[in-house]
Amino acid sequence: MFEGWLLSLLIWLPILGGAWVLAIGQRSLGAVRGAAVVVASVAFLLAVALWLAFEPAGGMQLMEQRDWVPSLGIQYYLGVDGISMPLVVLTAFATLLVVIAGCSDAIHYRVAQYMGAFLIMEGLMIGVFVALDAILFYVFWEAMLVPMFLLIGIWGGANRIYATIKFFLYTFLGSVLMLIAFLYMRLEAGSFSVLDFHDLSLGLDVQVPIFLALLAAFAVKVPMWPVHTWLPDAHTEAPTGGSVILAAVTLKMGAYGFLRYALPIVPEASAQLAWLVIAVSLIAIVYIGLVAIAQTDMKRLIAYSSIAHMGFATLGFFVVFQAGLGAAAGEGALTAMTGGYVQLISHGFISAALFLCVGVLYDRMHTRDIAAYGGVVNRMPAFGALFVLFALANAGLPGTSGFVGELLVILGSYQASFWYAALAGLTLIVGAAYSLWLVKRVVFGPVANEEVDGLRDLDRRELALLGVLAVLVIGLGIYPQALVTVAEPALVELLDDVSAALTAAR
Amino acid sequence: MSFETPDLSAALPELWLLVATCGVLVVDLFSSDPRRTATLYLTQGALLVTAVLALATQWGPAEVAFSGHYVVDSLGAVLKAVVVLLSALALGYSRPYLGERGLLQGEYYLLTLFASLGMLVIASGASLLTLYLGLELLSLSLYALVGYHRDSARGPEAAMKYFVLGALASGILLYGMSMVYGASASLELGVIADVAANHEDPLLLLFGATFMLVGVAFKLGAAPFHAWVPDVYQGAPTPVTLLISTAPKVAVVALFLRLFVDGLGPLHAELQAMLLLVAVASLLVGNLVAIVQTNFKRMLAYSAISHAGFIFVGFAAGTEAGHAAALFYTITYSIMAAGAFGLVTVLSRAGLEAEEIADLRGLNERHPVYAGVLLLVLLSMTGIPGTVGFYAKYLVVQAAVQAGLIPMAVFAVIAAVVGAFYYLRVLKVAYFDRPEVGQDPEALPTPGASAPIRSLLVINGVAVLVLGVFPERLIALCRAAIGL
Amino acid sequence: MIELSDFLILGALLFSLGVAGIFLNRKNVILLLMCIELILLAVNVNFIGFSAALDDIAGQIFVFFILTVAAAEAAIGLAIVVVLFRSRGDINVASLDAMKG
Amino acid sequence: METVLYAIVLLPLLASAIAGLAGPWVGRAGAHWVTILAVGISFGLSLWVLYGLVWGGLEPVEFTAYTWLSVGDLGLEIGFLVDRLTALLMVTVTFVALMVHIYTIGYMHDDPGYQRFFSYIALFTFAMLTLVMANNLLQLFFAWEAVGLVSYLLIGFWFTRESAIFANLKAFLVNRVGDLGLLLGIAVLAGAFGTLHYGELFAAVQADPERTVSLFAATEWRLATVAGLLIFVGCMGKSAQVPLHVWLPDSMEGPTPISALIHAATMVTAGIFLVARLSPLFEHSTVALTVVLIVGALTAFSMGLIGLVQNDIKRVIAYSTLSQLGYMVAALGVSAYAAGVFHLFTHAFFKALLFLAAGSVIIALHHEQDMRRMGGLAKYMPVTYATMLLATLALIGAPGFSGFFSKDAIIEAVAHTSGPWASLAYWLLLLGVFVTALYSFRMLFLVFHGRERLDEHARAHLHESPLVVTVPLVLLAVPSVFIALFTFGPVVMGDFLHTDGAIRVLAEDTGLQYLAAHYHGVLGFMGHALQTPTLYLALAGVLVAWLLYLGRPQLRAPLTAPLRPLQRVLEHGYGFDWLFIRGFTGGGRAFARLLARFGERWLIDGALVNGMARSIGRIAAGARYSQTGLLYHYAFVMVLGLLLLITLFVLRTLFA
Repeated sequence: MFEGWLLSLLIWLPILGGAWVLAIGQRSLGAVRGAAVVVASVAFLLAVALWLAFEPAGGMQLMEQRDWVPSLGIQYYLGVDGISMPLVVLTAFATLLVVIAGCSDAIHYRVAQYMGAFLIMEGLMIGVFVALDAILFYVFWEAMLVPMFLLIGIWGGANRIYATIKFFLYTFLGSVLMLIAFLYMRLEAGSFSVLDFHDLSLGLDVQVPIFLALLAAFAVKVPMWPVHTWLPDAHTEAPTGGSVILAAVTLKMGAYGFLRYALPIVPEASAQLAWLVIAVSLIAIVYIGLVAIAQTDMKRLIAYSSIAHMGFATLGFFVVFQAGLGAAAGEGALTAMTGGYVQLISHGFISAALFLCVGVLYDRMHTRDIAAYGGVVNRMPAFGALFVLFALANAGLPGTSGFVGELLVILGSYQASFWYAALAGLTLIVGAAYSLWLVKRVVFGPVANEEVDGLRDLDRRELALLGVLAVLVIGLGIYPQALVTVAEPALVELLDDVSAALTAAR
Repeated sequence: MSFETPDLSAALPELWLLVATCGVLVVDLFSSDPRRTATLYLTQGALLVTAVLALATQWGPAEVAFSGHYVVDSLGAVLKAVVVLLSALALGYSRPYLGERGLLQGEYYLLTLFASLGMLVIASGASLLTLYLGLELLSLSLYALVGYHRDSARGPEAAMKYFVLGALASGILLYGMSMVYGASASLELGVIADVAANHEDPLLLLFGATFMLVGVAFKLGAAPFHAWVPDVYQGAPTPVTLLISTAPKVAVVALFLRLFVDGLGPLHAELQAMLLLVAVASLLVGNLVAIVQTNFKRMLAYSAISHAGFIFVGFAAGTEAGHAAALFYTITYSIMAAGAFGLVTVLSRAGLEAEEIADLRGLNERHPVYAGVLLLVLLSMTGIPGTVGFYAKYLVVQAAVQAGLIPMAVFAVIAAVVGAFYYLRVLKVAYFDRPEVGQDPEALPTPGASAPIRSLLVINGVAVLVLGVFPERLIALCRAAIGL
Repeated sequence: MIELSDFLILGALLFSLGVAGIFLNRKNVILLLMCIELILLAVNVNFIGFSAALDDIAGQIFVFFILTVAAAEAAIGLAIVVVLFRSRGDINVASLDAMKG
Repeated sequence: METVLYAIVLLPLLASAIAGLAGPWVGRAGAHWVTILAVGISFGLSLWVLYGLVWGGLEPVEFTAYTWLSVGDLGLEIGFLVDRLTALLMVTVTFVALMVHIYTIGYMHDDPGYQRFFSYIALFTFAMLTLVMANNLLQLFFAWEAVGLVSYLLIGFWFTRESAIFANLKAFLVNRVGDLGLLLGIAVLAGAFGTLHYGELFAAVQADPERTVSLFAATEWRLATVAGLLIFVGCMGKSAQVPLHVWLPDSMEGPTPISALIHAATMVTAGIFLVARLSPLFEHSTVALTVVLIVGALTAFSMGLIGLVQNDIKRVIAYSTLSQLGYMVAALGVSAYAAGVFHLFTHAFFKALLFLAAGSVIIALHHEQDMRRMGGLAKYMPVTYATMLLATLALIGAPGFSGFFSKDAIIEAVAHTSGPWASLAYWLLLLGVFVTALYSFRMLFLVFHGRERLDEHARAHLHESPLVVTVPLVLLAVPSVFIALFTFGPVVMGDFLHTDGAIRVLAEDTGLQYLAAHYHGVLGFMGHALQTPTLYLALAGVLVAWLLYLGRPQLRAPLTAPLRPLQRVLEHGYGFDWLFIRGFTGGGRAFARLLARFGERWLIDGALVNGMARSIGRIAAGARYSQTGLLYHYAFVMVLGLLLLITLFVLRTLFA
């Protein structure tokens, strides 16, 4: 029943809605907010419809295929599978959150542009996840930079210009090489269809440069060590909504790229260079975790923790090559990959929640400096409780969504090497250290100063936003099967393809 | 020996434009309207009719006329239409600017028309002679236009530099032509192509080709023959800069295609290294030096150099796809450049040229629509998908990849990333910087031009977006023109 | 008998002189115009030499066009020199550096 | 049966949610009534289950409640396994929890976080029950972390106190070190056998006990050893074994009922339960068991010593807890699981009692915890004094008291185990008995006897605690004294824990088996005690304490003077705190700062990213100068370019 239009609508409704909001412009604040909320809500409802209509075992579905630039063989080709569908829903959800959060008085400068940018970005990001044509994917992938560039630059913090230009150039540099890889693959495959790319069997000598080009794009976006330094700056300087979208969705685009492009298209090179990705993932988990401890800025700390958590996702995706891929014993590969995938969604919730929490504080005190806080819970008990919950989820407490991915990745990577699991497991300590030390310094303790003394607790809107996230974080922690059921068939298929390709190559 | 009347209809667009130019000349002579309204509309009408004529009468398989000196083909038709339309666009932006500075005279339109005529001739040139004449007609008109604002401090200096260097480049080009003539015993490109294809030892031809390449690279503003570009872009009146950066580029691409594809095409393998060198040098110089510019026009000049580098990447690919890419790149670049310089034109007024980057400070706050145009145009120049600039770069890079020039492609895209920085810097000023508190609003650039011109600017900006989302027609046109 | 190579050597010499004149001269703009003429003449010599050697008339026709264009070019050039002089009061090449960098 | 089990587990959770989330609506009384009711029902049902298992002919129950996650073949489930071991712990947990709930009404009477407190402890009860009732390691880990979480929340209950929020962070992090070990152990087992279900795991281990895993490239380790050691690290964290014990003394920053419930009676014994539960695994690794024994014995002795120099009443009891946990762990190390679990069982009562009694003193003195400002309280607080005396006697192992049986069983079991490590452990444990008696009575004398060192204000308001406090004391005192009399025989010497396979011992000649073979009833065991040094060492400890703190206090100074260095070492807890705070935490933070500054800001961001941007900028600024503005330079550049192209062309022609 949704065949042929739902995905398009999910892309274009927010984009056109964003244009509409832009057109309303400065005339009425209420109209702008109302329109933005309506558009985001409708998009979210459509995403829910997508979830309901989705058939987990149905492979790629809801496809749409039209000519777009026929003389170049570029198609408007959409479809979702178990890997992309939850990410689409996450995107719509995160945007709705951000739009509602943006209805506060904290955002008062050029509200229409602010809302419009988010809505347009939502459409573009959904486009990234559902595009099945490499160039279409690339178009959404790059175009998404622009609204984010403006969001950080216009509504960001003190150092916003450095941060946003760094963000733009970093990601731009990463992705142009991917374009060249796509063009090369087009020559080999005869079309830009991702599904045709999957059927390619390239020689290893070609696969390695293609893999490296894709790695450059995706590693920057994820981001992986050592190309991660745009993220702390961008997260820190972005307005709250921007940080939420960056963390909840943008980073997932890189990880999604690995699943959709790197692993299935160049499996041999992925296998060959898995050690590299594993190594930098482990560095991300341990090194970045330590760096997070040393931060004095709340958003920076959370940003670094994001990098560390994304390290789990990439570890899970690439450890499969050493964790008995194709073998039946223990199925470490599937465990690790599922773990990495769950980590994506979970991190989307947790980091969004943490950034919203910091936003709540920032709106009141206009500083992100940890030292300026202390004893917040005395004046904001509800906030304190939720903040502690999210920090614990960030530390991977069982029963929250943060635990699921970490557990599965550790279990899976043990199959590759005990030491992978041990190093990854250090996050139990390091993650708890930076999360809870943050809580100790900000939330607990006696009231630190007069400003803290004057804080008021969450209003209804903030409470609702964080409450919904809390429910999701706990819900996914208690019933992760809801997500895994959807994603697993697609991941199994991916692993089967990869292992078949590897077998064929031998 | 019998005298044959040549079939003049082959040159219908040129003849029409010539006649119309003479008509404009006469009308302008007797017009006393200080706003030159009649001149403007006649000129624009003449140009539009030329475009229609070119497409209507000349699209189709190649036909040689005028004893082999003239060719009528689809490529020529497209080039002509594009060239005159871009000229018309440039004129469209120019009137208020000229009017406010007392420069609104018939000569301006006439010089533009003659330049357009020269470009038309280049587009159909099938012999060295025709191409030379077309090029000179174009160049001489442009020299005059650059120095058009006689009372400005920089105009004459720019004109002088342009003239001397341009003449030098013409000399080098001619010198090369003489060599080619000597090697092939003919001025006709078709004959030259045969000779080039069958020559045992093409030394002399190559020698000539090297010199001619310098001439073409100069006219396109490619490094290391770029030195005139920044000074001329900066010194010329903004509408003239707009003109120089648009239509003549297309004409020079035509010149290249005629000389180095129709004529010396068979020697491409030998010339490729030089083309690559020019491409690399242009990308380097353009992108690097643009970073440190503070004058918007000058920065755009350096960016033009880097775009010339991209066009040369397409040339270097040497395939039909590469040529189509270069053509598409040039056309779309012209649209973007028209938008950028058009914005400067619209924002400027007598006494405030609005050409410093700092003048754009807080543009989004004061005039979000114009800031939006600037955003689209600069993003397009950066090559961000969703704007037409992406497809321009895409086609060039694809051609390079297909031709096996993957390192070149990689270098080009990395250069594009470096280039992104200075475009972002301008956007930063326009979007992120706020106007200084207490600054006299009178001292800030304000869109002053009439409503139609402001709409033209918006349409120009939106065109960048629309062509970026639906590029198929234009791409197909360029490919068809090349014969793909 | 004058060989083709003699024409070419002469042409090359004249051409080099003209080009060198442009970048060695740091005084007067008029000199530049003369150097440009010299370059065009060098080309003419080449064309005539080739025309004679190849027994092809097209080269000589080309020369006529070059001469004509050269005249037009000189006219424009002088016009610019006049404008320049009017606006700055001198036509020194070395003082033409308001725009740089 | 399943419904009953669900009820046991979920009622406290429900109560916790009501008290916590609906706190403002149910009010203070509502909060305590609902939680007490829930925990009370849980206790009753647990008792019923235990009764059923022991006398009612119930078979051990095992079922899967719900599939948490299934990936491929790996099914991760939530399920229950209730056998006698579990039932014993369920009863212990719910009973102590119930007492603490009641006691809390009095203790926390004036606290603004009243509802929150009840919510937390009910949540704890839920988590602890989930832990002991789990039928697989994953659920155990869930609950393991959940109890850790509640512990974290409760230590930091008074979140405005710097010391409290320091202590809770420390507790959580140190526990996380242990959790890492446990998680890796779980990974090892899951990786090897593809399941975390106890029964399947044990069967798999049993089927191939010699299985190995390779940690380093070439060396192969026995799987049981690797998994056992890693899991034991988890046990060390939660059960506070040296060197991961550092969090427990600090955890006394929490309200006293918490110290009683979590940090003495139940949560900290989770490690003991874990090892006992995994006995079929540990039995396959002598190495792991030996490590367990040594760590336990070391903890038992060394932590007891520290108890001698503490002045804070709660810290004395905390170190005593550490020491007693050491005894339990040592028992596990000699395969005397039953003895270890039994000590856990008895210790839960008397240690909870000790804490609650101490809490009674503390509230009576308005939150004064320094024993140097107490003394002579016995006459003001007779019930507290009496119950505390009973608990202390149980602790030092006075014959007939519950602690006597459990501790003597451990010591005897170690004594009858052969091997050099066992001998060492035996001596440590033996000396520990003396130390235990010494610090216990030192505390008792300092608090309840001797000169009154109170300030006037405190004395004026001094009175016995209210009934909600004293009733739990009395109720706890009963089992502290008597519980072992009729349970010791079946549980430790009999095969109470063995018949249903809860605990499996492979060897045929363990110390405990020797004891069981020579066991002739409770009286016989007490009689036998007269022939062992244990009793006399305990007596000696009491005497010395009396001598130094009541009888001849003037002797204290000259006698302790030569021991001054030792005292300082003890006061600093052997430097573990220093090592953890300065060494690991400080070092870690310094290292983190170094990474952030050097690695991030200087190297990657500064040198690479911005460095590249800077060099591009510099090159650009330099390249700018080539554009001099002078015509002849421009022309020259053009000619150079021309020459360059010609050179290129010539080179090509020459070398083509």
